[in-house]
Amino acid sequence: MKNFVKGKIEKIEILSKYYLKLKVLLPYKKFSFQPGQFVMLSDKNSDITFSRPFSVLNWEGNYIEILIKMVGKFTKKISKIRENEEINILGPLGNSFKKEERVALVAGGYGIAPLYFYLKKGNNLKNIYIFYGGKTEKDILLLEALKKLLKKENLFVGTEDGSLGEKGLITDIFQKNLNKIKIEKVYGCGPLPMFKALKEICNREKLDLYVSMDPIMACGYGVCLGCVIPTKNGNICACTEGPIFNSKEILWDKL
Amino acid sequence: MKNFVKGKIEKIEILSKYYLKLKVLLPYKKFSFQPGQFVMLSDKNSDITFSRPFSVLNWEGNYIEILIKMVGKFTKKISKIRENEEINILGPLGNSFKKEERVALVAGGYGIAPLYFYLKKGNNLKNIYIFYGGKTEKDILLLEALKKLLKKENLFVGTEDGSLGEKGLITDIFQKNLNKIKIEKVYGCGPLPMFKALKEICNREKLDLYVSMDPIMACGYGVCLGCVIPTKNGNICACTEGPIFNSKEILWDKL
Amino acid sequence: MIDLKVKIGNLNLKNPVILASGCCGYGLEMEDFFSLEEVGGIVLKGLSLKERQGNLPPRICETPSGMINSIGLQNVGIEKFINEKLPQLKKKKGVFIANIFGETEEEYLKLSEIINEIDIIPAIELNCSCPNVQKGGIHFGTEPEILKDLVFKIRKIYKKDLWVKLSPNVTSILPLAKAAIDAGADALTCANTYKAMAIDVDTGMVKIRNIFGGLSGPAIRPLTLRLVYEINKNFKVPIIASGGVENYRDGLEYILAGASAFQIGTILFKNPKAPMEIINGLKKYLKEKKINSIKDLIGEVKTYE
Amino acid sequence: MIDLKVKIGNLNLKNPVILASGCCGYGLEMEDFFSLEEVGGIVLKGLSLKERQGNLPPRICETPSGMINSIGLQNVGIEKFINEKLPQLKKKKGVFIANIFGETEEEYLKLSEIINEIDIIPAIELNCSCPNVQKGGIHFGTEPEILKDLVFKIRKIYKKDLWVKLSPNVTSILPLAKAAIDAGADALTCANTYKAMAIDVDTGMVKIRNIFGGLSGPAIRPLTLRLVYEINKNFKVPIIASGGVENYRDGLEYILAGASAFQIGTILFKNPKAPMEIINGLKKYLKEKKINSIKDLIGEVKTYE
Ligand SMILES: Cc1cc2nc3c(=O)[nH]c(=O)nc-3n(C[C@H](O)[C@H](O)[C@H](O)COP(=O)(O)OP(=O)(O)OC[C@H]3O[C@@H](n4cnc5c(N)ncnc54)[C@H](O)[C@@H]3O)c2cc1C
Ligand SMILES: Cc1cc2nc3c(=O)[nH]c(=O)nc-3n(C[C@H](O)[C@H](O)[C@H](O)COP(=O)(O)OP(=O)(O)OC[C@H]3O[C@@H](n4cnc5c(N)ncnc54)[C@H](O)[C@@H]3O)c2cc1C
Ligand SMILES: Cc1cc2nc3c(=O)[nH]c(=O)nc-3n(C[C@H](O)[C@H](O)[C@H](O)COP(=O)(O)O)c2cc1C
Ligand SMILES: Cc1cc2nc3c(=O)[nH]c(=O)nc-3n(C[C@H](O)[C@H](O)[C@H](O)COP(=O)(O)O)c2cc1C
Ligand code: FES
Ligand code: FES
Repeated sequence: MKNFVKGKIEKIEILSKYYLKLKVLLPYKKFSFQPGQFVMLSDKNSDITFSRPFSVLNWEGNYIEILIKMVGKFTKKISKIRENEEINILGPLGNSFKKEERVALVAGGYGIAPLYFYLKKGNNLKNIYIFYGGKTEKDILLLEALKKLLKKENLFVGTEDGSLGEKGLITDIFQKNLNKIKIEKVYGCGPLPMFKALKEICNREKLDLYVSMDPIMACGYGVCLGCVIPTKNGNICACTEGPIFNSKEILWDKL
Repeated sequence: MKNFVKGKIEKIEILSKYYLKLKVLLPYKKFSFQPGQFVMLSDKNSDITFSRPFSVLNWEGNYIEILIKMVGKFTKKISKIRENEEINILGPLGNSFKKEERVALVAGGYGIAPLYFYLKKGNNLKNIYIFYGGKTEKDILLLEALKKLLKKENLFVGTEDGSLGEKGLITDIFQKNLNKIKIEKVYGCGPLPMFKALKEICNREKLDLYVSMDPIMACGYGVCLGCVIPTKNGNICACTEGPIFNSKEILWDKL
Repeated sequence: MIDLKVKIGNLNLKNPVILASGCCGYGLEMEDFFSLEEVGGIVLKGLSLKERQGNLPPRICETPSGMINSIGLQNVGIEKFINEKLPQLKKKKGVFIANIFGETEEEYLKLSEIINEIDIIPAIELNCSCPNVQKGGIHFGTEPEILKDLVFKIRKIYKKDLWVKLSPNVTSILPLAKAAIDAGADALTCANTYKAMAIDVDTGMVKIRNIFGGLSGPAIRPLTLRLVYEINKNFKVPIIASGGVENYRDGLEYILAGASAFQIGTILFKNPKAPMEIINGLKKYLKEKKINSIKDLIGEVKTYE
Repeated sequence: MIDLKVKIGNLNLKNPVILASGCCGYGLEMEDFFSLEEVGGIVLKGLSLKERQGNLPPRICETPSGMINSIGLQNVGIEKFINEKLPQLKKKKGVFIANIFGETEEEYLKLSEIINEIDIIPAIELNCSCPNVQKGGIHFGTEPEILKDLVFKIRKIYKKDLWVKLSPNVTSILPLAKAAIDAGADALTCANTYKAMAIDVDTGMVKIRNIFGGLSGPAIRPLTLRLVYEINKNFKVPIIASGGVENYRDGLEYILAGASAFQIGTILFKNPKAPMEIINGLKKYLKEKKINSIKDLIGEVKTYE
């Protein structure tokens, strides 16, 4: 059951030049979110045609948190929203990351959001590793929270300019450290170039890779057919049957 | 010389359910406003195509004040603007009310704005009378300020429901009191029905009537030709040759 | 009692708010937001004889007060529709209208024949105006003679109500409206989307893989409103307006211009509950204006003398 | 050095930013905001042989991301223009283009003859697409044969550059583009406004006294962009785009689609300094992308294979 409701902005926190975190109060408790699921947001003021998809960063009781990268029309305007103002929320939407014993999470940019939620909801994090990369230290968020959740050996951070963690692409760091960790699956969440590199590595290493895709979406609930991902089984809606796909199913060269 | 600049909101004051007052800081002093002149306002956030015309309520040094009735898209959104935010201002625009010794000002609704400014800038207010009307007391603004400027005998207030001042239409109140005052001209500023009644009275009493018209405007500086008033001399732009017209020139039945 | 009922051809609708084809799936997707019988009607996603995968992404992009889509008419095909969707629809109350398209006359005719037998579907909306598909589609909607021929042939086969959805991408819509009416259409849906494109200046790429797509949303409302007005001034046919309705006021513009009902499409993407808000808005408006029936407003726009 | 120069027919423009006819008066009105030589060109308010009072108000209304106008081509007429405006324009630097329209062929021809003698005006933009006037106007712009005939006759009289401004209210713009090119147009302006209407549901009145008007502003940009792209794919003529440009990115969309320059109209009403912002935006874009000349971008949009 999808709910379309007005949430109330409980808190808005500017995390860095590009990122902010919203805490939104839900009007009732019918909601239940799994890691990897997302919501569609819209508001009265920004003159948008499409509602906008955002992963759930955290859900507890009657509120959710959302991590937003300010990139365009809606995300820049939302930074001006005030506490107690209302925002339209549609959710929960999409499929989720299955719980696994031994899994590496590879996150780029706002891709950390669903993976953080995955860690948050996990109970045994011993064999769960996260590889978290960005261009500069400004793109690495929630580091303190991650450190609380994971042992040092399970947390790999990298930046392209070396301003935080190891210097380099996170996929290279992942590759380099593969021999140190024992995993069965890889969950990826980030930009397309990251996926393409990750896919090569996982193919080579015979690891199952699941990726969370982020096509442009208009509705989020399966009626516009704008969000399809070309797969071996045809064009499939990312909002209803995704956003998480088995990398092997995706026709990458048609994207 | 018209200036198109960014003004800074210095103060925003909600006066009643429908009215607010903006105090806007101008970036430099090249401006000079006469009573009756107006500015065009626009902002980045409200998705408007036209800029919006507003009379100058007050101008002193490097700031102007504007009285805004919240009626639609722009005026409702502007009520959410915050202090120190920027707003686009184009001005000064239009003609102005000539200084007269013996004149009655008849104001309805936000029509008080230019007439208040006229009083403010006048030096001898002895033979200047104001008739100020509205639907209810909520539509009567700046009463304290008016009382400071004018003697009691020169200030006539009326509301349709009688909640403030005399009960009745302000044009009827004007008519009724005409014998008590000695005037040569009438300046009117208000809605169309008020003008139509006023025009009848002034014709009958052989009084010169000047009215400030408020057609829909797009540009305010004479390029769109959207704001014309049909007159005996053809269709004339209210933004450049008005907004104040000699009532006799106007082809009222073509409006 | 406020009366929102309208009549389109032989169809009595509870209210004039109809969900537009391609914007509400097979109706079922809307059930989380309201019960399907609440709206006047639901036009199902365009159906073809065979299943279609549609175009490759990107298929949609946002534009000022609107959007461009080039879905390429992806749909499950009539067979799967009958086997998988219809049984579910049969369990619901609601007025379900089939939107059909073909790349050949035969396809249209076969589809009409099949749908004629589906008892819960009281009307077909003929999509002859979709600008997305290279073959077929576009031709039927811009040439009066071809359109007339097609509608005439379907009319002979199809016994229930036939709506013809016109293309707005023409110099004058009147000859096409006339063609459809002369051939026996019960109502006209006015209109489909406007051919458009957009470019991403950061990458230099077209924003829609197929280059062109159809513009919908509030941006087009003034354009489609003029078409509805013109058709109503010239013909007596019931008109179903479609283009840029976001709220009850937008819908009323169409009613006043001469439409008997209006569809809502793009707004559903941002606000799946828009239909309920619109219905309530209409009721409130009529109440305030002391008008008993929305029928009294159809075509009642006033002009200056 | 960033090079914004473009060439339209025989005209060399400083940059591709041109002020659109009917949106910048006789140019002089813009002088408070920038000096007139800063922009690529200024197309003056449409001129007719005789002075015209235009339509009665209301003449304009706002629509989602756009506006409708039905000014009715109010203008001072060619005589007053020459006596009152021209002497002032002569004192300014700047590229001034005359926009002309007539209700008969003779009117067009007489105007062209007169303007041919005005030395500071290097080009005429032929408005054959204005949807506002009942008589004339509309016909010239929608029938290829009539248009060809008109352009051909003007071409014989008028010795300087001739731009033909096309109407977008047609099934296909290509036959009209071809007609204008075949008859000797030096450039095409694509396009004028789209026929539209709006209704005030509170009063039940049409919002424009003339019922119909022309839609302009960002709402129409995706529509006109597709027309520019189509013309560029099919013909070699210089194209001047016109429709919904608000900022440099919108202008670049047109350049990438194949326009050599673009006009800005409606945005001037809200932001009279838009031309300067756009020119600066273009410079910054080229610098960041390390492109020397804006000419290198004309028609360079990339499509998916
Ligand atoms: C399932 C899913 C989960 C997402 N989760 C998050 C999240 O947790 N946090 C977050 O910040 N963002 C997330 N996104 C991306 C987010 O939806 C877009 O950044 C947002 O819609 C941009 O809106 P805008 O109006 O600010 O930008 P626009 O003005 O619409 O566009 C600005 C730029 O961003 C690009 N863009 C627009 N939409 C997307 C998109 N869906 N993906 C990638 N680029 C896009 C545009 O092409 C354009 O170049 C997610 C997307 C999906 C599909
Ligand atoms: C010279 C001049 C001076 C003005 N001075 C003031 C002033 O001092 N204070 C003030 O509050 N308002 C003033 N106005 C009116 C003001 O410009 C409009 O109320 C405003 O533009 C409405 O904008 P909106 O977006 O809120 O309303 P919209 O959403 O644009 O419209 C809401 C309703 O208001 C009507 N409307 C729109 N523009 C006008 C207009 N120009 N006149 C009358 N009705 C209109 C519309 O038809 C619609 O019914 C003045 C107008 C003019 C021409
Ligand atoms: C994503 C999308 C898909 C559409 N699919 C169809 C379709 O399959 N058949 C059809 O006749 N119209 C289709 N349309 C057109 C709509 O039914 C509607 O006529 C049009 O979008 C204008 O209305 P709107 O502005 O309310 O969206 C589609 C529109 C959109 C936006
Ligand atoms: C108020 C107004 C008046 C116009 N007058 C003319 C005109 O006289 N001649 C003409 O060819 N086009 C005229 N146009 C059309 C514009 O030149 C321009 O082509 C159109 O508005 C689209 O561009 P825009 O969206 O940038 O405004 C007018 C447009 C507006 C809005
Ligand atoms: S976003 Fe509309 S179908 Fe997926
Ligand atoms: S408002 Fe544009 S000419 Fe007066």
